[in-house]
Amino acid sequence: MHDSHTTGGHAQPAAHGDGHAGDHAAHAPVATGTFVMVWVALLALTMVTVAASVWFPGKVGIGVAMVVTPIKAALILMWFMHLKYETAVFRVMFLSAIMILALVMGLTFFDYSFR
Amino acid sequence: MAESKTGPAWTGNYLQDYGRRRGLMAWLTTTDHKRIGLMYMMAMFFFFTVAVMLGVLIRLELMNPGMQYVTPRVYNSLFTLHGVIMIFLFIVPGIPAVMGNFILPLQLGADDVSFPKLNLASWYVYIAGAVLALTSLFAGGGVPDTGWTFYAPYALRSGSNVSLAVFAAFVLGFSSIMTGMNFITTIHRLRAPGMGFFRMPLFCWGLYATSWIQVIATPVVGITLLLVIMERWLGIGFFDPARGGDPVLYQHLFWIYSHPVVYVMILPAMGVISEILPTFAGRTVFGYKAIALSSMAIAIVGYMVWGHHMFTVGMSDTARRVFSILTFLVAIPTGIKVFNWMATLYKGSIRIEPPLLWALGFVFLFSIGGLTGLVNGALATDIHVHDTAFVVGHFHYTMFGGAGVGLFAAMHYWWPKIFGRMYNRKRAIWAWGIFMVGFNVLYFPMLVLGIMGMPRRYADYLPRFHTPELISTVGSWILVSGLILMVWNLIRAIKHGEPAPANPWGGTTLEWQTTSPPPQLNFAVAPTVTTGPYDHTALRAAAAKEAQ
Amino acid sequence: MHAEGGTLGAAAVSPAAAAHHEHRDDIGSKTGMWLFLFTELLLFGGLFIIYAVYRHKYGTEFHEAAHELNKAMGVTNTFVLLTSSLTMVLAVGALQRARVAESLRWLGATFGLACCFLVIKFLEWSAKHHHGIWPGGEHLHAMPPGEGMFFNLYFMMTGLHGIHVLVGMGVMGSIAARIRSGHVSPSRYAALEFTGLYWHLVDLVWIFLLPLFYLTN
Amino acid sequence: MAGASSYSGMVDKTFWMILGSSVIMLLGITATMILFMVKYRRSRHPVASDIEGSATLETLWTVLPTVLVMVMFYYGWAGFKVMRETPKGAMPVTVQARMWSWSFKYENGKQTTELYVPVGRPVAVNLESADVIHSFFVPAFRMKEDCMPGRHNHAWFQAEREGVYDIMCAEYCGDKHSAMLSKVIAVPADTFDVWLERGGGRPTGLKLMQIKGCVACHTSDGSKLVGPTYKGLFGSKVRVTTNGVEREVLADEDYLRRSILQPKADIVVGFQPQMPDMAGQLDDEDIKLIIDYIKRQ
Repeated sequence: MHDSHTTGGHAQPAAHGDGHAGDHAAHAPVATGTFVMVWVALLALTMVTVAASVWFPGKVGIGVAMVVTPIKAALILMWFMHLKYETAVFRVMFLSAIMILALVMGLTFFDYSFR
Repeated sequence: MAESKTGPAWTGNYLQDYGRRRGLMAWLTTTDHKRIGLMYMMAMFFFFTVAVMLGVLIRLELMNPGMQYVTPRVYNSLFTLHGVIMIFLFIVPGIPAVMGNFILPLQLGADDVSFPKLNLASWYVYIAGAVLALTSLFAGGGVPDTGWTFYAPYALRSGSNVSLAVFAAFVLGFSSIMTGMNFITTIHRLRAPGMGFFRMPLFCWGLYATSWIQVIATPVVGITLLLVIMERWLGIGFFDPARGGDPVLYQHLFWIYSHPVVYVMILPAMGVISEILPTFAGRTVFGYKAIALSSMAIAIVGYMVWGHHMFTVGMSDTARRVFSILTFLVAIPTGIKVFNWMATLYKGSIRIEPPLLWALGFVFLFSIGGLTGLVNGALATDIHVHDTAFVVGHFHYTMFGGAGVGLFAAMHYWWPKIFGRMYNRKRAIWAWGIFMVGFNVLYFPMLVLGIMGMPRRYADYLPRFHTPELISTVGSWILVSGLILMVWNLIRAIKHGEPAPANPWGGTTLEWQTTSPPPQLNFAVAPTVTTGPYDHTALRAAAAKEAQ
Repeated sequence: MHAEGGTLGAAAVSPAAAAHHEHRDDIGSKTGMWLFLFTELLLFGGLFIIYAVYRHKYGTEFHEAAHELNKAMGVTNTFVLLTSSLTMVLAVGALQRARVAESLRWLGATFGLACCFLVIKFLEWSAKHHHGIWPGGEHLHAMPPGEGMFFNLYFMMTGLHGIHVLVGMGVMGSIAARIRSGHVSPSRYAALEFTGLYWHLVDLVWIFLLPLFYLTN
Repeated sequence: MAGASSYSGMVDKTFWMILGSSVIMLLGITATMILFMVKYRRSRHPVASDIEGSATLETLWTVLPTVLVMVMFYYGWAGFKVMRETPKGAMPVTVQARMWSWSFKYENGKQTTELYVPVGRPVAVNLESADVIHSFFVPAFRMKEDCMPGRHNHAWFQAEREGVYDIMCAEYCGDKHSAMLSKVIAVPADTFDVWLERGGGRPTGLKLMQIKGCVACHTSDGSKLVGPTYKGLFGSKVRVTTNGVEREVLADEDYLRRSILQPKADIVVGFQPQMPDMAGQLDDEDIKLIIDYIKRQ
């Protein structure tokens, strides 16, 4: 998987598949400052969750965690994992995978919530 | 194109040795998707043969009431092995790994799949899983007797070799995931110039939907099976009621994978049928987009219906209703496909050849399978037929009559392309006829038995079930005769068949543009696409010219 | 049987077809990598479903049991992993900018933080083990079903996560070697980028494990 | 034809409705297929026409099946509703399933191995399992619900006619799954009342062992089934595996009691640990009776 040698043999023309012009997907590197800011945000959000769980144990703490954790995940996905800079195909794929997981979990709870 | 042996890539066909290694080693180290497809085919047909024999033994034991040949313990192992081998080693990898591997890159106009090495690795992982499964028969506590579903808590208590068998299924899941990842990437990246998604052959659409299921659903069962092993080793209690666990949760997780996976089995078969019908009707397919999108619809809705395997386990009544209505939704895209296939025959110019007969056999048998599924989807009636021979009959109509027959149709359709030889037409038609008769004599009585109240996985039964059981056993002999004739005919063709032209059936998709068998790099001239996949106008013009 | 030139309109000779040069499809590889990440996500997804079901069933016991976990260690480990994610993106960025030595340093830092994570995890686990809280252990066995479930889930989920951390470290090691040997370079850094994607996924999973286990009280 | 249970007729009606429309559809598809094969074969129809599709037709065969399957769903759901709503005042019976036998416990403590029920009165069954999943299946009544270990499922039925009906286990449960059979015996209500009043009180040791299914796996004539025989057991030396260590123990009262309450503690060499814990199913007095019975063998 980590191998960028893909198809052996004679090359496929560049302008097919989902292709857009540059097939080698070289993005301009994202500025280091951006990453540091994302990192700071992640640490801060973690602090918020921890503080909420210490000061408001129970419903509020859990509620805060339920709101903040997906935001942290989104920060990692969009910046660290570059989804923000990829073509829409990747975001659609990712969303589909997550939706399926959410759907499956939701349907399971049609059983457990109504027992 | 048949004559064009002068392309820059031409080095002979893929069956001949090329590269550094020769003979067997050349095959075992190949990254050629065509060779890997054939390697899958050989391994799978070995296991298919084994599992068919187990099935025949099951039928033999059930011919008469009372225990005749085996003990109940052995009988339980027989149906467990029959299920495990057929599901995990034959029908899940079935059409994708064999026909998908061989045909997909050809239909896309590509040299190979996106990750050829991963493709080879998936074959080795498959073999490793198979070896583990076989080891589980001989090592430790004896042949697994849990049924292919490994239901907790029985699978946690059984003294047989469940852990190893479960681990084998886990490993086989990996192989399936690798194939799925490869196909999705290949479809996204390696379509020939001009081939948009909506110019892809419908077989590719079937594989695309299938691959997504393989990638998204398989890990769920993977972790579930690992947890079964942990439970047997460490007693973690997730599924063990004695530790506060919930056996129903095991069933949820198991079916979250195992229901979508029946679409892994059937969608590629539906794709095959969508290829064969337009070719032999000599016209374009009716409702291309409807067929393509219904594959995706089936894949998605297929995730939402697993609960119908659990209508009697004591799920909440709300969940039962929700899963029942969602189950009926799957029937709609399936119906769309069948109706579009019928319409594809309308005003065609039909040639009756073995692949077409197998395809029509698919439509007939799969329709019975699908329609009996409605009985299982409706709550009131499912309660009665659940876990009876009716379900066994329904399952075999969809999976064997559907996915299995789809694979046979694909083999008869692409055999000339794969081996460059034609099989005997008359014998193929006889084999088809015998198979179809045998199939219905074998499985139709099961539907009747289930309605009479005969539970499944019974080593012995009450005398009132005797007549249908006897008829069913006789059917198994007819079916196997048909199978033997079919396989013999196909194998014989590899050596003794007439040489096949590049396009023996008048197909319009890209694989028919290259020679039979294809050269090492698939196409002497890389194809480009300017029309939809089933445009017969060029073929018709050529035929008219020839006639003059 | 059929006329030359194929049946799908004109089959043109593509100029690229004639040239045999090594083919690279980084977007293709990246697609494959993401698909692999989905399988990882769903692998953990199965465990998340189990967690959700038992938390629903044993809410009170889960809260009780969560008290036994060391919150400070959990939070520290979160900081460690988040920081390792940062050093990882910096390693990729440095390689993109052709600063090979700097990239290796960041990669080394990531590796070090991963080690740090595992050490803390090890201390935490051994403290639990010391008290007999261990899958199959005496104490865990004797707990009420709900609390036992919490700890078994804790060990299964953090255990599976820990295995992923170990694998990630292995991959980082081999990538570092390949950067040194020039197989992974500023002009072909996809392998490092994919290692990063994998590493962020490991981080992502942990972000969810933190509130599910450590902050549940 | 009225069914054997109050709702079996309705289930059958739904079944025939679905089956009828299925047969019509199957015949339609098959006939169309054959018709097209004959009418449009190349010799008769040499030039095909490329019809790419028709929005009208697509809509038609999306909408019509949708309506049809929703009707089917409705009937399935309506029937199911009746099956799930236990009428008030139904007679409760606890069904205990284990590998591989059934027993039935009435409100007054009476226990049997066959299920006696009054005709014309609803019976609420409370389903339990001592070990693995079983499924309580009475085909004639069109009823089935699983017996899950660790929880209680429920179902109900009302026998409409006198008669003897098969009970089968429908969920695979091991070696003798297909032998896990019993009967529902539907008798007139007044006969039933008399029957229920008789034979209360504690059963004998042998009777208990029949009710609890011990005899499915253990014999008293020396033959070996799934578990060891009782013949000559008491006072003999038995080789067992305890926590993975093989040792020899004397089969005294303590040993027997332990084997009944915690069957997985000492596994007799040569057998599988398949016996369910009987702790919740027998009280001290029951166990004493059983041990006394075993002593005499």
